[in-house]
This record gives sequence, structure tokens and C-alpha cells, in this order.
Amino acid sequence: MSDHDHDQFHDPTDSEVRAKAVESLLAEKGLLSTDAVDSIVEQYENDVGPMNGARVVARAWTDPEYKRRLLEDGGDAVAELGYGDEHSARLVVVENTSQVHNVIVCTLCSCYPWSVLGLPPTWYKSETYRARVVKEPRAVLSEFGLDLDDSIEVRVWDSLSELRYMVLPERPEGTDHMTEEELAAEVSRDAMIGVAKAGNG
Amino acid sequence: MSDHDHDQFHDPTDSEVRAKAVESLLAEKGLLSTDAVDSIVEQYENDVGPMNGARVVARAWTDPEYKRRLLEDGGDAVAELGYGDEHSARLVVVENTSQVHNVIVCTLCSCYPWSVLGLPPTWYKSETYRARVVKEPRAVLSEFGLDLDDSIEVRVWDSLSELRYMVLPERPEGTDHMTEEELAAEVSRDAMIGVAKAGNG
Amino acid sequence: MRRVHDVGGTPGFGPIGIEKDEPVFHEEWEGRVFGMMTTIGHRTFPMRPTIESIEPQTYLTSSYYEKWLIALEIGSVQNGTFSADELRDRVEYHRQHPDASVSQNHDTDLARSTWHDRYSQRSPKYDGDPTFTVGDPVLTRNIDPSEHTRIPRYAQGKQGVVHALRGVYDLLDLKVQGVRKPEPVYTVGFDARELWGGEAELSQRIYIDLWESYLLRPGST
Amino acid sequence: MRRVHDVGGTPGFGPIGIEKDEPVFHEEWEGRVFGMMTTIGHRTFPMRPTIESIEPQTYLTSSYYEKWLIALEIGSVQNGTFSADELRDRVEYHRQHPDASVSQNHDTDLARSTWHDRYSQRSPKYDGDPTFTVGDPVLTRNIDPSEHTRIPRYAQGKQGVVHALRGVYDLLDLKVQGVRKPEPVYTVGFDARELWGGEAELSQRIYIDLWESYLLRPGST
Repeated sequence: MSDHDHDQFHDPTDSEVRAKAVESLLAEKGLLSTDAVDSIVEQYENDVGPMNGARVVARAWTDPEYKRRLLEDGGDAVAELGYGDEHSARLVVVENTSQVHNVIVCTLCSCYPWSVLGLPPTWYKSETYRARVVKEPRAVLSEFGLDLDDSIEVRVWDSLSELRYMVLPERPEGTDHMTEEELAAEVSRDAMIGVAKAGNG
Repeated sequence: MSDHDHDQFHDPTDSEVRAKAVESLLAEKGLLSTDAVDSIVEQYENDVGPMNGARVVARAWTDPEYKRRLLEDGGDAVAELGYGDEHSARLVVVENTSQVHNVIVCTLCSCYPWSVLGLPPTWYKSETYRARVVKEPRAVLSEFGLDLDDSIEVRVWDSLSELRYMVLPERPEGTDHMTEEELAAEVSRDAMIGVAKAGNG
Repeated sequence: MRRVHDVGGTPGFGPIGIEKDEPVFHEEWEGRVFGMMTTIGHRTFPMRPTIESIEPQTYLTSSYYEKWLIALEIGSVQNGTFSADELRDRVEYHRQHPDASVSQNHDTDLARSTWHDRYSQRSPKYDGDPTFTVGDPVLTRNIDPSEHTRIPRYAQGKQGVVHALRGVYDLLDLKVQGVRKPEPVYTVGFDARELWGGEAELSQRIYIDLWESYLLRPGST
Repeated sequence: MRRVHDVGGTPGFGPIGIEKDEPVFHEEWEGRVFGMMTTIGHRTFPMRPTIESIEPQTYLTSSYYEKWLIALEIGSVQNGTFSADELRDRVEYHRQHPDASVSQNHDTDLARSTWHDRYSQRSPKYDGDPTFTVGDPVLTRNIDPSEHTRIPRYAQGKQGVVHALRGVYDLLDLKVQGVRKPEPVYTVGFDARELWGGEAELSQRIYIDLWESYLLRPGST
């Protein structure tokens, strides 16, 4: 009756059972260290997340020399703060100004700077975001509540090679008195992807 | 949890209920004659089908003058036998020979010569057939059990404008004694789409 | 960018599911949907662009008549025939009352006009001469609109040869927007290697009916 | 022809579903799948091409980690780690025994080697000079293979300007087939009107990292 053999589509509620079967088999075949899986899950649930990137941004706002190094070589600069791995050695940081707004996507997959932002939100990985933001970024940003003036240039970075991108948002007004730690709390994950400004959250 | 809001996808078992609602509303709004719907359904279930095309093919096999007219103007020629409507006025008939094999598709939709073949089978309307037959017709024909010699030229007709196409298959060997009616019984729908030869069924 | 319905040549689809002795309609509702669309579809909203506007995920996982049903719903709500609320309420009513009958309309004038409309799409008049003739090499345009078009992605920016002139038809890209622009339609033949490069099968040609607007003389860009 | 994963610019997708305070993993199995893929994926089969080989209908209707799980199944069966029958039997076993534990593997060498492998993809050596420099106009190729590539459909056959040199990396089109071809990677900037024509939004540029193989000098074809 249908154009397709729907039997070939798995039942999503079945994923748990299938994941167990795959893990068991890979462990038994001697290919998978289940301890390594434990440790990766633990790492991304607890240790790595957007707070890494937020501290990088706060440092860049307070230390012009650090900001210069960060924009010149993102990987080296985040390593100074103890973040990153081989992947972030390929980190490119793009700066928002009053005239330029940057936003990050990966249209072919979901490439994302894990080491400084943790794992991406579901919307970032969705076909909808990937399809639309390269073509109609203003409309997409508007759905996130960010309406940009027509005079601002929007730069979309489609990060589909080995490099990873992060946005350095503008420092919000009225934050001159804040400590670096307080500033970091103003920097949301969305601001570092480029679908929000800092200080809104 | 999912990339998409699955709620927006309808439940296929719900189609019956939704079709009733749409039909009721269209009838009440004075836009739809339910008698017209009855009559169309009845027509395609009982009157119009591949036997129309099969009789056209059988006539072409037995009457060289008719065949010439059919290949010159498919619409006029099928009208001679009482088939067709405004749509089939745009019918193009392409002839299989020992050196050329033709096959029909519509990659953008499912355009099909309704008036001579009835409604298309589900596979003809599937994305799989539409995606594959323009690129790998030999592989597709093979799945239908039709293996063509490399020396035979395959012609794929992607019928996506206002014209409709039908294949005139080769007359099978050993049918010299047959009446026109017997010959028509040798012509399957699939042979007139081009995914089979005549006489195999 | 092409929409997802423009599937010609897209890799990744599996084997073709062939059903033996398939009925004309598998379910009664399929026949009703077919009948509704063929009587009112073209008259009240542009059927094909509406089907093509279905979300890609839904498009690829819905059966043929499911897509038609979705298009009937979208088209009728968009053109104001009924509201989304009316539709939702009525669906709910039929869900709660599986034996409730469907409204009838026996207007004989309406029945006649539907059929008449359907079969009255005559070829339009055209005064000019066709630009190309049989045997001419042609280059297809890269047009890539988001709107409805009849030149598939896989045949854009490719060289072919005019195989036949087929007469004059309204360019459908515009007709679905209510604008009539009659133009010659040509069947253009392409060598499979021109379309698929090294992935092409042996000795294969592809023939596509294309409006004059889709075609250029090679080298003229 | 591009596969369906190459969605940049495809019309028809709806609004973006944004979830507030989203957890890192919504279900425990998602974490396990993530952990499995990141430890073994790159070592035992090419992860991305395997994900891209998923049937279009399934690709567009599966969540991110569902796609990873399907790829783990396809990849492990294709490379012979386990058979489809073994997998089916084991799935059935876990379905029948929801409390059965998952097999463990505490091999410390294996745990170390997984991590080491993952983080050892250093940039390769490259002797030549980059062909292009910052400010150079470039024309992207129309390559259109069915296999894995990192130049998206929407940026093919378009003019851009080199914005930055990013170093030398193995061309991934070949690397996923086991062939190393180190090449310069450039960030190329495109005006939105070059990519989307009249449908482009105001003042927008798109920047894409592209390997040298994807680029031509304009006019050189």
C-alpha cells in the first residue's frame, strides 16, 4: 500500500534494545572497551560543556592580548586555559562586532566544537537548521528571538571540513564592573553558536 | 529526543478518517460533486486499464499502417480505437526493437498515460524507481527479471511535461497464428512501461 | 535548490518493491482521494506545487495517496475553502463516529463542470517560430528555483540534442502561478555519460521533454 | 548526484524545534551509542559515509543518535565484526530479557588504544606550495559523485574569494577509502546572491572550508 517497505524502518522505541545488542557484540568480539564508553559518557555529561567556551570568551573580553591570540589561533589559545584536544587544535574563533554577526552550522553533518561547547543541541543537528540557516539566516535567527538590523552583515560558517568554529560574542553593555567569572555566566551556548547574543540569558 | 517533531507526521491508519472529513467539507462547501468522485473511481476500477493499451499494441502488430500512424501521433491513433481523452492527445509511443529498449518514468512526480494504461502501480510512483531508473536502468530492469544484452541501447523517457509516453513492445516469437485478441492478452502493463517484454506473462 | 521530490539520480534508495496483482486502489479512501483531486485539484489550487511543498521527511515516508490527501488538506486550507479548525473538528467527529456518513453533493451542473474543466486544457496558441530544430545541440539552464519547475536537477547545465518538437504548451513554472506563457516543448536526448559521468551504465540515452525557456544554444550562455 | 544528507538550502523544512534546557543525552542508550561510535567508529569503518548510506526516508526521519546506531549496525555487519544473523538474535535476546546485562570488556590496553587512535589524526606533511592565496577569486568544481565528499551541492559551480588558508589536511573524499592525499584547505567566502540568486537575504556571506581539489581558477575550466 505504501511506496516503501516500512518494515525496513526501525521502531525508535527499539533503539535501547538494539544499542544493548551492538554493545554486547562489540565487547565480546574484543573491539570495544566498555570502560572507554563509560568514561566518554561521563566526560560529556559532567566535564565538557559550554562553560569551557564561556570561560574562553570571558578571558578574551578582559584580556586584549589573549583575545588577539584567540582570534589568531583558537586551538592554542583555548589550550592555554586547559581546554581542548587534537580537535580543538583546529579551532577557528570568529568575532561578532556591531557590524558583523557570525553563526555556525554544518550542513553535511553536525560538526561542532565539542571541546569548548560540549555536545550540540538537537536543533543544531536537525535537517531543518542545516537546510535553512545557510540560505535564510535572518529568518532562522528571528525564530531564536534575535532580530538583526538589515545593515548588519551576517556571516554563516559552514564547518564541514576538519576545522571547528566558535563565535566570540560581543561583550554586553553594562558589564564593566564584572569579574571574569561573572562575565562567563553571561555567555550562553547559543551565543557561541551565533543564534543569540551574550547577556540575554 | 528526535530531530523532528514527529507529531506533524500523520498516522497513516488515520487516512480513512481524514479523507472522509475532507470529502464532507468539500461537498458541503459546494466545491465537490460526490457523484463525480463516484464515477471517476468506478471508471478507473472497472473501465480504464492496461487492456486499452494492449489492444492498441495488438492492432499495431497486425496492421502496419496503424502502427505507422501510432508512432506518428499516438493520441490520434488510440482515439481511432475509442480510447483516450484530452490527455492522450499528447501520447507519444516509442517502439522497442532488437536494438533498442525503451522504458518510461516520471522523476518529478508520477506522470503516466492513464487513458491507455489505467492508474500506475505503486512501484512506478515510488521514489526508489524514480530515483534509480534514470541512472541505472539496466540494474532496475534486472530486478524486474529483464536482463538486457550490453549491445542493446536503453532509452529512458522521463515524462515530466504535458506529454505522456507508452512503449510499443516487440511482438513475441511464435505468435504468427494468433488473433488480435489473443495477441492483446500477451501484452502486460509492464511491457508497455518497458520493464518487461511482451509474451512473458 | 531543488526540493526533495526531485529524486532523479539520488543515490541510497533500496530495491524496488514489486507487488503482484496489485489492485487499482488498496483502500477505499485512496479511490476517494484520487477522485477528489482529479475533480477539484486543478481547479481550486495548483496540485503539484502543493504536493511538492510537503515537508521532506513526510514526503519521503508517505505513500502516493497519502501525499495527495495531505495536499488536499493543505491546498483547501490555504485557499480558504475550509479552515484548519474546521478540518480538525471534522476529523475528530469522524474518528468518534466511524459509521457516520460522508456528506453528499448531487449538483449535476457541478458534476458536469468538473469533468469539463478537467479535459479542457487545450494547447494554447503560439505565434512565433520555435528557436531550435531537430538535431540542434542544446545546453540546459541551471535555474534552481525554489518554486515549481519541470526541469529536473539531474538534467541542469547539461548538453543534449533536440530529438523532437512536441508542440506548444503553457510553461508550467508560470502557469501554476496563474500566468500563461505558451512555448514550444522539445524532447531532448542526453547521453547517460553527460548526465552521470563515469557512473553511467553502458549505451544509455535519456529523453526529457523541456520547454524552450530551459534551453540555451551551447556557447551562448 | 548528492545524497539526501546534503541538505543545505533545500526548501520545505519547517520551523526549528528548540528545546529548553536540553539534557546532554535524552536516553541512556544515546550515551552508549555516542561512546561506541567515538571509540570504535573511525577505527573500524568510515563513520560518515556509513551514515550517509542510510536510505533517504530513514535518514530524514531518524534522530541523530538513531542514525549513529543504524551506522554502527551497518558498519559492523559490512566489515564482518558480526553477522546480521548474530545481531538479529542478540536484539531478540535483549528484547525477551529486558534485565539481561550488557557484556563488559575491561581490557585496559584496548581502552588506551581507542583513546590514542581517536586523538592521533595529525595534519599530514605536504611539500608543495598552496595554489591560491588570500583574496584570490576561485570557482568551485561541479563534482557530483555518489561517494563521500565535503563540498556541498549548494556551493558547487560557484564563484568565491579565498578568505584564509587553514593548513594541510588529508582530502576526506579519498581518506574514507583508505587513500591519503594531503592538500591545503582554504576558507572560501561567497556572496549569498552568488549561491541563492534573487532568493538571497540582504548582506550575507557564507564561508566554507574547501580542499584545493574542489577549486579552480575562474576561466581556467
